[in-house]
Amino acid sequence: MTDHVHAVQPEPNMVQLLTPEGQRVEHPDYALDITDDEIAALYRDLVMVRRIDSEAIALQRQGELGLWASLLGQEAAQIGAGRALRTQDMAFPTYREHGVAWCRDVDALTLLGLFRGTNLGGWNPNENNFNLYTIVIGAQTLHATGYAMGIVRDGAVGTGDPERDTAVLAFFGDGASSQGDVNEAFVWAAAGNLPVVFFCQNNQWAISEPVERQSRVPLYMRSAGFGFPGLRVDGNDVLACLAVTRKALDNARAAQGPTLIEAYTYRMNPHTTNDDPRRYRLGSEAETWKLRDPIERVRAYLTREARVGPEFFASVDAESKQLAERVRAGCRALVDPTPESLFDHVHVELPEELQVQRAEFGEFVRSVEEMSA
Amino acid sequence: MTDHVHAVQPEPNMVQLLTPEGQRVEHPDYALDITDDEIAALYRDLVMVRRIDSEAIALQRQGELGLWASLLGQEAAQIGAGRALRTQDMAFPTYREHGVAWCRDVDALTLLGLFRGTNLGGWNPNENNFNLYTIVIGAQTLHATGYAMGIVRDGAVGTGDPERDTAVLAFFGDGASSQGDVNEAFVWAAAGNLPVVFFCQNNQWAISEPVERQSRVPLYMRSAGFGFPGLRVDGNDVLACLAVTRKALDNARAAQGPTLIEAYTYRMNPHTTNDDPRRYRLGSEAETWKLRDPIERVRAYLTREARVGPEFFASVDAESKQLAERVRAGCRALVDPTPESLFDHVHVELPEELQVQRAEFGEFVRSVEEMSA
Amino acid sequence: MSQPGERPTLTMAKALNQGLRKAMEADPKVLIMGEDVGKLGGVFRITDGLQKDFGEDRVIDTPLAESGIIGTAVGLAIRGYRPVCEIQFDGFVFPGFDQIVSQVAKFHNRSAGLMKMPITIRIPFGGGIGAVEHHSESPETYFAHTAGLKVVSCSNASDAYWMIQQAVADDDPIVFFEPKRLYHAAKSPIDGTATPLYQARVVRPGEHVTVVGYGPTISTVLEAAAACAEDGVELEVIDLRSISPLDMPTVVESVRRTGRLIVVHEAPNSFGVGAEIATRVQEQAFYSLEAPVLRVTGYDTPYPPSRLEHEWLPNLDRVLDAVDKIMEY
Amino acid sequence: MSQPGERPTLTMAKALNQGLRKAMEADPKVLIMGEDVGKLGGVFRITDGLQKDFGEDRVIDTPLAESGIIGTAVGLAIRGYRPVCEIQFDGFVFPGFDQIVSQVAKFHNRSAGLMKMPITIRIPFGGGIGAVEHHSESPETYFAHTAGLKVVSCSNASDAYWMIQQAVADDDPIVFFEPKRLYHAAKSPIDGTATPLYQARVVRPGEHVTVVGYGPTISTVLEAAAACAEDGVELEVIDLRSISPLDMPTVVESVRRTGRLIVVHEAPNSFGVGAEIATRVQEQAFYSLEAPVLRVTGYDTPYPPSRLEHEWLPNLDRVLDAVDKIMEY
Ligand SMILES: Cc1ncc(C[n+]2csc(CCOP(=O)(O)OP(=O)(O)O)c2C)c(N)n1
Ligand SMILES: Cc1ncc(C[n+]2csc(CCOP(=O)(O)OP(=O)(O)O)c2C)c(N)n1
Ligand SMILES: [Mg+2]
Ligand SMILES: [Mg+2]
Repeated sequence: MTDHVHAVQPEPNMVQLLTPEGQRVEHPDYALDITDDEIAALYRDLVMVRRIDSEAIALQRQGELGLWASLLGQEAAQIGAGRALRTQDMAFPTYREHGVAWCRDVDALTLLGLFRGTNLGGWNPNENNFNLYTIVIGAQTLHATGYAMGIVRDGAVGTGDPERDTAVLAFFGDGASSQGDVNEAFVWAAAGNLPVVFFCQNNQWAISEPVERQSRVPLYMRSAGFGFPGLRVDGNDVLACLAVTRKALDNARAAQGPTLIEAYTYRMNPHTTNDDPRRYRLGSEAETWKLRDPIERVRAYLTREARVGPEFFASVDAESKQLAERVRAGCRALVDPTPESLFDHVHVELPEELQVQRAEFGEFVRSVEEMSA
Repeated sequence: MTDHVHAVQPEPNMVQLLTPEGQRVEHPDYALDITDDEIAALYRDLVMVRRIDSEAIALQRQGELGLWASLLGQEAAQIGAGRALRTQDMAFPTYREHGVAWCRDVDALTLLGLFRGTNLGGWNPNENNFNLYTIVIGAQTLHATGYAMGIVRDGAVGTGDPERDTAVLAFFGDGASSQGDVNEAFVWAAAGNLPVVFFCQNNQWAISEPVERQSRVPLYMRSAGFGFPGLRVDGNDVLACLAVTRKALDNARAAQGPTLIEAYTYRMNPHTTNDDPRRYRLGSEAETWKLRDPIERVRAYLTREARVGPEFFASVDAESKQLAERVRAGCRALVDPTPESLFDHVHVELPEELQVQRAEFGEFVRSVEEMSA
Repeated sequence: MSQPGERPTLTMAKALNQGLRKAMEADPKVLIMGEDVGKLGGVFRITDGLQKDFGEDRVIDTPLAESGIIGTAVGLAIRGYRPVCEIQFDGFVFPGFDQIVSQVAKFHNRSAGLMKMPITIRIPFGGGIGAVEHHSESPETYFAHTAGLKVVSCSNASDAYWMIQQAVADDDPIVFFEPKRLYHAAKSPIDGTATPLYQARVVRPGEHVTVVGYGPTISTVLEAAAACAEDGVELEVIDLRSISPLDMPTVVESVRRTGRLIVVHEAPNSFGVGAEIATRVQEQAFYSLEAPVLRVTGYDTPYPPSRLEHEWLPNLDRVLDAVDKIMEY
Repeated sequence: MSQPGERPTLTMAKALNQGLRKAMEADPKVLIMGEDVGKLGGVFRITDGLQKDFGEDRVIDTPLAESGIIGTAVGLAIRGYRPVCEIQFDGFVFPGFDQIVSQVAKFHNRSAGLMKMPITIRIPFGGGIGAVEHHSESPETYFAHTAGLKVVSCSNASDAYWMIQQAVADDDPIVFFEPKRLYHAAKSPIDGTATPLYQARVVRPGEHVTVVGYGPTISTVLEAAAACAEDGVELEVIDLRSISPLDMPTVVESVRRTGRLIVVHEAPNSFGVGAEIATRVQEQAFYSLEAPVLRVTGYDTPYPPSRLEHEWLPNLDRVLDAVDKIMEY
């Protein structure tokens, strides 16, 4: 068992706008102009994505999903970042950004195919401006950077037209910060002054490895040496995450170049449903982080400061239950792909030799079916 | 033709101990305790490696070498760094560190095989603690870092024993700073607090691309975000290069961890003998840099300040001419490998199937020889 | 041969674990490095307990970057170490590909034999475990086509135990493919002695068709052999064990008797291991072949979503189908 | 067919340059990106003048990192662009290998066909130019074995001109191998029309032995054919042009007539392109083969120092030797 204890005390310069106790605090650089109704909407987001998450875990336990990567504890980081996006902006997730998917109106059921094994993602990245989940650690940060190069070439940056100017939000984890690809993305983004915001959810762990295995200094410091600003935000504070991401995306759209945001948060669950964290971390760590729960503080604020009544919370709960039911039923209803589909979309145009392979395969499948019929 | 002009003004915080005019200046952090005799020895080094270089270029023109990567303009960076090494230290060069090879007592003729095409390097990295030249940009920085991991595991760091404590010096270029491998090396070095010094010769160009294509901030700044110090040194000042590298290596040996040194210099010649820099840079740039020649300033110092007489310079010249002759003759005498050697050292133990391939090849070679005999 | 009862029985995972332990005990220069190999013991627990017993200096939880893992292993080898690198899943070896093909594979040659690269790169590979994308690939051909590398794969616990020790002790760089879906399958006995590492093994004799496989496909092929035997068709099953170098004498000797050859692997069909074996066999036993060499392999598509993987993989039905086809010649 | 005299004649380098220019003119979404492709026009001058005429936004001097080049190309493709990436030399594609095999090759499939990846990756390849290590590799098999990629190679200026345009216009990702030692060889005429990209071409008819090659080996094979013809042996020479997919009908039709097949490539022998062609031919034309398929290829060693490269490469003598051998059956 680990004898390692995380320095969970927030950095003194970590941006926070809502304390774990639910109190609004001001930050000189990140004023957030937000109504209580909007905060209530964020609360709803947080609850809904946590519900999707817990439902997916349950579905995995029941054998309906092969795997699930839980976002528990990281809801605020994802909703804050996701709600900072404008329609035309593009997001590049890892495999854990179910909360960002929610903000992009990507239906939870769309996400499940990958984890159920009925497809490999299978959505159109350009439909909701939400890229496919990317499992190869770090690879998507370069895609995001290239997309930002395209934005520049389209003249969709720095025009001052809020409908036109476009930015990219690239997600990655603390572990990913060690990958060559992520650092190359920093090189490109800086050299090209590209409209891309790198959003690192430092959830303290890369499977079993604590962030100290990757870096001995806070990750937000990484970008300065590449020539663009970095900052650390309380990743469990949805308001702070919204504020800093909004500002960074604004800067990007205004042709001010990239920003690195380190959202300091915690992976409350195992890495995935396959993982057993008892082998490498103390349960007490999660206990400490529970006190910083991203939802509780918003609820506390809404109750105490905004005087939101129990009906609101009840209605959100009810809605989340409905969602859960829909996810549950919808997951079970996801159709298995047909054997013939194996050869679909290998290429835009299937070469002759693969047409032959497909035909032979089809014949074989039919012959086996006949045999067993 | 480029309209781009380099900001060749040294950074205000660039370490310099000998001005282009040959005047010693002090630096608060980098005192250098050095005798005039030692400076004269450095002068000899500089002249000798420049001579090797110009001889190799001539040999390439005469068709004796397939290629040469000239170090012209970078002699001070390489001799300063190379002379900071202790015997037990290990150096990991790119393909341009002929000056470092000199300091490691690797004979110039040993280097030529690779460029003549008689071998692929073919020396033992552990014989002179000088790794094989590495052409794949950046790859050697990881080798250096791994070697430093080995030093730590051997307990050869931080013991205080000057014969035992060991450090690694990893060379790379400004262009290489963009490669994933180099940044991963920084990650490893920092996370492991490894005894490795990264020595970046920023010669302003990666073939045709100015350093601004790679980074919009000075390269020495890169390391801070990984958690270790970086500094810029006048790469044309052999005393400064010696002083900063010595200190960085001392720190490394004393278990103080890695340092990044950016030696600010200039590639006076084409990238290699294959290159035509007129396509991408102004000749005037080199003219400016000529005023900062790494050898002239040492000569000026020795003449004016150390009162070294013309006999010394004449003797160095004579020695360099002898060396040149030896290189010239030695290069031509380098034996071509025999066809049979194709299968040597593919593996430590040649598998049977390759023994068969070798035998068939041998038979074929003999049959062709007989035919043409 | 000793009685099975006398021999210890292990899962393949445990056999690898014990083999690695032996290798570490045998040579203090042996290091294990990779993502999550330390405290966690690897996502498949292959290195379970080793960090505890050998310390963090010898069982190293590295930063998350495969090029870094291989590249630093090269440096460690230059310093005299003998690194065993774990790649967490097959699909994640590619960020380290450059260091493997341009450095690990070539270093000994570039140094004119003056420097050895005794690096073992362990890769859990193959499909059938219901995983998400990039977790079921079979990239062995990339390495087999790379001069300077040796490529081996174990198909059972006993080989796993012995081969990993042989690989670590070998002075050449070796890519070691472990069929992950067999890691935690039934225990099986560990032989008392090792077979030479680069030698194939006839795991079932037969006279009608030679079937060659390695790693995860051997169990399927043996199933097929049992089924065929009921119909009077005797398959001779050869476990290659080494993919590069190839033990062609064993394969050719068999084909000379049977006149028929089927090669089975999970990697995509085209430009795969099957092609190399087919080509060498038709070169070396041209007049013995009574039918073309057939291949039963993954299709030339990306590895499919897991709900389709059993259709895609060389399963029992597909092997039997190939036997039917080849017997028709 | 128009008279040779009427057709423009170009070096392969210039043909590629003009083909790329046409492609850029045809579609404003076409971008060129790579190391030194802009101001310098590439180390081989293939993109000479293009940045000047199309601007720095369309001809991009990238930072020095191949994974970055390919990875950002993927992002540009998602944004609707059509990137043409130059890898400076064959041996430097490997840092970008992960992005190629796990992203470029699979993206269309992973998106269920909803996203195209019209990326062309140009790689100067092959040896014979007296270069230092890593500058003479033939890595085509790695890509041919990767489902989702198409792999082509031109052997002459006319194909270079047309094929590069076809590749850029193709909606699938294509790895485009250019035989660098022919870049600045003698000029040759440019055909008035293009051959379909994935179609092989019989470049010399013959009745005795079919010899298949691609890219740099075609000229050697044609030399061999001329030499053999003097001895009365007629080689039928096929330029594959496309390595994946393979135009097997053209090859098999030829082998059915000749009964003999030799495959020639510079890449190492084992697990190479020759193996795949041999295997398919013996599958598809088993009873037509009068001799085993033979291979004339690079040896299974790292690419040698340049003083030995002509021994290592499939040179004229080696092809002739194989013809002698195959005629003995
Ligand atoms: C290139 C690559 N190597 C290894 C893996 C296996 N792997 C999956 S997730 C993971 C840890 C990622 O940690 P982090 O970046 O912090 O993201 P988190 O999972 O914590 O969100 C690893 C090693 C992978 N997916 N890709
Ligand atoms: C991985 C890789 N990509 C491309 C090249 C081709 N190449 C050789 S040298 C060079 C430029 C290197 O620039 P820099 O790092 O500044 O070193 P310098 O040559 O200036 O010393 C390039 C692109 C290579 N050798 N390796
Ligand atoms: Mg993490
Ligand atoms: Mg440079």
